[in-house]
Amino acid sequence: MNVSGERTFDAPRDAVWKVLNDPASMAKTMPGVESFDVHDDRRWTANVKIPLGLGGLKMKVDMEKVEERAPEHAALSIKGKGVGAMMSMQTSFDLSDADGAGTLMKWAADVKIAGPVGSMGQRVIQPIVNQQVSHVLAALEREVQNAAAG
Amino acid sequence: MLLREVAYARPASLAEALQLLAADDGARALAGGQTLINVMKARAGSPDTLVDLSDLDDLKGIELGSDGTLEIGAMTTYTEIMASSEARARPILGEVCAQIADVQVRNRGTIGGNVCTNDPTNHLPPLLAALGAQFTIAGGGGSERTVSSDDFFLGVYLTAVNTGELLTKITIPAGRNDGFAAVTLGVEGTCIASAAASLNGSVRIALGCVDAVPVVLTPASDDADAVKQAVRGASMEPPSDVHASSEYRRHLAEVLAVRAVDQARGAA
Amino acid sequence: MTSSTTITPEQVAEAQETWKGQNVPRKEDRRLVQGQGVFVDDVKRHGMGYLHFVRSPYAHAHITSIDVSAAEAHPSVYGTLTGEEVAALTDPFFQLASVPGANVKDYALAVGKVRYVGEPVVAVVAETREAARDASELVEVEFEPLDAITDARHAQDDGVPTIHEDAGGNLMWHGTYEWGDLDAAFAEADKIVKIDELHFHRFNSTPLECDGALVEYNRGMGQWTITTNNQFPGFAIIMMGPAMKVGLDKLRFVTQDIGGGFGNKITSHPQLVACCLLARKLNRPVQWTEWRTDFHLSMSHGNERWFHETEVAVKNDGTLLGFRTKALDDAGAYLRYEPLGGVIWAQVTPGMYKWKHIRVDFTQVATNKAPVSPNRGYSRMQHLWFTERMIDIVAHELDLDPVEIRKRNYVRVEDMPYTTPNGCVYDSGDYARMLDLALGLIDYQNVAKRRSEAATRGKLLGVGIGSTLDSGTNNFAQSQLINPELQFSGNNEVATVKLDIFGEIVVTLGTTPQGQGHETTAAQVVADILKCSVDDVFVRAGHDSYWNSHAGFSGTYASQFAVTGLSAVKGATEMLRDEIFKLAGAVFGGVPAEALELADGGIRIKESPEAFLPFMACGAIINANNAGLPEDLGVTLNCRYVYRPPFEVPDVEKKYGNLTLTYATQIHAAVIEIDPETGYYEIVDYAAVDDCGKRINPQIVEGQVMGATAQALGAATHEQFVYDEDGNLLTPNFYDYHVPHALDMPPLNTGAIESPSPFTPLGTKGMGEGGGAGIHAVCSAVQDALRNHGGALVYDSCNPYHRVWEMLNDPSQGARVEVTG
Amino acid sequence: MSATTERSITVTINGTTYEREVEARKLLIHFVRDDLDLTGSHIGCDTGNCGACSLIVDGALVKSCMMLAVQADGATIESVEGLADGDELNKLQQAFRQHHALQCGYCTPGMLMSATALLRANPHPSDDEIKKALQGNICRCTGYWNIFEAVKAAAE
Repeated sequence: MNVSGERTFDAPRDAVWKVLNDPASMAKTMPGVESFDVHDDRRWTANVKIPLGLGGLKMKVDMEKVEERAPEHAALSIKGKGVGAMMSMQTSFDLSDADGAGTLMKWAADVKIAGPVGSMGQRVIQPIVNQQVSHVLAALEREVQNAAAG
Repeated sequence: MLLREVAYARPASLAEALQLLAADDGARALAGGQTLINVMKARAGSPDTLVDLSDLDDLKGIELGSDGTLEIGAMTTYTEIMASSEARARPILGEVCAQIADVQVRNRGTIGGNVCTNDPTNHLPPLLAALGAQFTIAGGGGSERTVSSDDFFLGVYLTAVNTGELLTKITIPAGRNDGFAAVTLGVEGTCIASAAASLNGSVRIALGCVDAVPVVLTPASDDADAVKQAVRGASMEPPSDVHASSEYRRHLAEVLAVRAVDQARGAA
Repeated sequence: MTSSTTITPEQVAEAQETWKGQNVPRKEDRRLVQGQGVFVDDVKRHGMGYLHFVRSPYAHAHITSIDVSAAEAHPSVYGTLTGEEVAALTDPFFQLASVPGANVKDYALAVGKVRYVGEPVVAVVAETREAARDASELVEVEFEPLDAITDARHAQDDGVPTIHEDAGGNLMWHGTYEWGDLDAAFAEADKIVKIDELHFHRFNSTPLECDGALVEYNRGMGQWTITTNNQFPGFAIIMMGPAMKVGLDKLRFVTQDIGGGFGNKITSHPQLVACCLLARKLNRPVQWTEWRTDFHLSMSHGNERWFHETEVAVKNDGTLLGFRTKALDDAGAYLRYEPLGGVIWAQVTPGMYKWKHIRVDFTQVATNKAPVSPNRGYSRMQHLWFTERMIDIVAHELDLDPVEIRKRNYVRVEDMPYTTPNGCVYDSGDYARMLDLALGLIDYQNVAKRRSEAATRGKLLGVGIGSTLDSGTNNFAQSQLINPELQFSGNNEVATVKLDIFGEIVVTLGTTPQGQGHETTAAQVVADILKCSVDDVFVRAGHDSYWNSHAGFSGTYASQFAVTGLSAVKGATEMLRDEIFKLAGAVFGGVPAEALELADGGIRIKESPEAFLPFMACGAIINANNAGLPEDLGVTLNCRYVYRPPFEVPDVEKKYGNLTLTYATQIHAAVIEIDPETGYYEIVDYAAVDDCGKRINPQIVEGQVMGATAQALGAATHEQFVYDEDGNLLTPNFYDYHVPHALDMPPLNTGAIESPSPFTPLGTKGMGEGGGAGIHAVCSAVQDALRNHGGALVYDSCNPYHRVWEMLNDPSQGARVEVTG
Repeated sequence: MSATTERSITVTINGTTYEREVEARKLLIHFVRDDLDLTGSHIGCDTGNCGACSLIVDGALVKSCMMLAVQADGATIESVEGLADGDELNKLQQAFRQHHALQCGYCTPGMLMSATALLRANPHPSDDEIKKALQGNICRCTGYWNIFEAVKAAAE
């Protein structure tokens, strides 16, 4: 499943870049993070519990930064493994100066879900993915604002 | 089949149920179980504890107020709604409940479970959204709050009912001019797209299967062009699956919205 | 109420003095309506362990490591089995294919690599079902995912991943079939209709009971008892024995009631081997229940097939001269029964039509999807759908009447028996008469009026015809057309009929019925021969290979029981009858057989009926009171008969020869109404006319017709195994794989004629697989309804609402067709 | 009251009362088939679609794969094994046999329970009511037509 979009942040590009490249800041954007380990500047692991109303889905999520061109492009490879699901996601962020002020972020993600959760059907999974993505983006915006303010 | 290990409790009172739910954030309410148990069979979701609400008589039953307002307990089954003379005050309720799944599921499935699940293919979220229903949620310490349908549905399997809370009843204002239309997988099967309409005073339409929550529209008139315009204006991106492309769902939403409105008008 | 039956006049006129031909209520039903059937999952053994498979979440991946230690440490776990162990203990399954498919290595569990989502990787056995599944979640498997191939059309592209490295690519089998003179036919044609691509979709019959087994190992004897619902034990053991390196008698197969098969329960041998290995390893009975999602993910999908670059040579008057096409078949990840699908279709090469010049270039490839295996109408359904599509597309393009073009080209009653261009012999039938009967049942003469009436309601009405042949009783020599090295030919089935010590008539079959009523129809045949009541005949339920009443091809599959099974029953019962005559002759003191007759559950002297020897006495004399009988009497009252149909090995070079013994016929006609706003459609009228020769039990035959029709309507409208590009199955359960429910059923009219087969002992023909006609009829009806609304030509065998809507909105979504000449 | 992963339950099935210790996670159908050896009711899917496990629990037709055994504590249950009077098939069972309303017989127990519930509530159902009452039971063999006929015949 491919999802993509654009978002303009009312913050300079460096501020956005900093958030995107700071595991601790990124962790705050992810839904249901319960714990978090940074292995090195490219790899980190989170234990998340994605809040589904019928019982949260626990996953161990490994993230690896696979591409980086500061302060304009980053790509992450994310692999999640839970007992109900396997998730893999390739995602990329491209930053540029927005018309006027602020930073334009173009993002794209290719999400793959397998296992029993995958069998629940696209009618359920697509809206869930879309919704989680919008949560992440909203949280990202908050983090960027905090970073810019801080 | 074959669920993960789970603890089970069957409280005798609402207060006890709320306590159990508050005590463990892995606890989930078990209403009719016609979705939750399936999800647990797939092990796609695994609550730690199930709090079975079946002994909570406070959550059952249908009351018709003198002003025509219906109060339906969250644990009322579809079969009970279909059979209820009170519920006939809003005939669309029984008509739509009769289209849900099959006899067996209707005998156990509840109105509260249907809306709290909020699976995009469920019938009642769009219907109750169109009818302008209010949802009463009980929390710890005897607290109670009421939210509108616009605030109730938050996502797939997610509603305003938080951990440690329970939906207790659904309040539906008086009215008769309602419609519901769906294209389903087989006759009366799972909804591929659905629309509900209510023309009681204003025009209120809710579309199902096109987003994580019912998409509510309030066109200025019930004229077909205005309805279609409103659907188009909603700029939805419905999910694609094996039964329908995003484009087809968007198209069906338009057609079904008009049909639901037509039915509502005819129901006068 | 919603179904009615039309019976032809001669059938009513025929005197009903026999059990055969009557609607005898089924013997099986008494236990089944009381919940007393014994299905595989009902069987329990002391100390048995429950098996759960850890399945691949990936369509294509290397297995880099497997760690079962946590699962083994689970307190309820008895043990596990991995692919590595399987590879050490067994040989790969024997492959039917010639090279390159012959090089595929297929084991009971994935070895080194997984090739489809749902493939069993590890088996875990535990004390309870729940614990087995819990522990399976503790198995750690590391995968290194690979790109997946899910579209057969790209399986041979440059640079695509190879699914089976041993096969050197994704091509599994290729063969060219050509008969007649194509160049001459195309030169003679007035018109050539070219169809770019047609697609027959992937689905199966989804029997309500999934697969399963209870396997016990007798260590002292080195022998397994496999209580299962596999429907073709004869095939399973020749796959399993060599792989497990044991003699076939070490694999005892037992079945009783089977909850539907439809061909889908033929290829469970890999899972059965896993059960056998674990029963031996753990020294306890091992029970395996396949759940619905497991079944959808991993078991027996029907063959998906494309037809490319089709060209039809036709005269202006609609006379069909010939066709050529390139068929591309998607076998899925392993060849479990394949590539037999590459030849089975040739049983019905010209469909029901007299075209003489045919070329089919057949290619089968592997993909990262569940393995295919036989499904009701196996491989012929795809080809017959294709022939019906060609007919309707030609009719549309040349503006010919779909009824007339069929009648002009049907093989005629006076042509029977008819030899097809590839040497098959159609035994009997009257297709044109059946078509008239079907059209009568849907009130075809008033279609124009109904079409306008529907239009006033905003509906598009369409009428469609589907004609099929249900070829039955395989000549297994056809396997030599796909691999000349194979040593299979002919066919056989066994029945044993005996008189027990107290005169009970006991019938033992080699078949594995799944609802076809074998106990009843076998009793009908026996009762007629022994002049007794069906109630006097006890037919054992199911199959047990230790009964010694089976042969190499025993089983229930491929429309053959009414021929192979009942002919064996007839043969064995006639032997028993002759022995009873011989015994009675001796007991009565040398009375010749001509002077004796069977009556009232015994045998008597015609002229002095008081000289009567009841069967009970016969049984007692032979079994328990036999002193003084003549030494050379030669009577055991336990008669085993092997029926062997008359077959020759075809000419392998020319791919010419008779591939099946009988050809039952079905003509279906459908009337549909489409809601053009949504593409939603309903079948408003439906007729299914069947001819399977002599019917032993017309009600059972009609039941098969109805059931096959329902399956076809499901397949035509909703049922499909759809994969995303990563190889995830999007319809893994009945939630998204919508099979017909009660409210989906249209009104049905059935009709029947009887054209007895001249080639079978009872005039019967195998039947039950003619449901494909329903798919053809719905496709044909959709195309008819769209005729004046964009004129899209139906391209796919499955037409859910969204596809109909897409074709209405954009006719180019239909088949791309060009007419030249 | 606290939540437990196991509890003792009492159910009465076809007139016989059973008391058993069960895991909370056990589905009612597994309890009936595996623990009580009443194997007449079947399992044909894992999503509550097929109805092969249909039972009448306290007078209401339910799918016993969508209910936990612990939820049936104290319930009175009817299953296919209780339909016949000894060896005497009831009217509905006879009608199924007479009208060839079953082939493999796997869906039949659930189908009979659904038809039983229908005829009890509505002794003279219309054709449409029969279809609607059987919507929750999948049959892959018969195409349902003969089942409709059998239910109709039993109602007459």
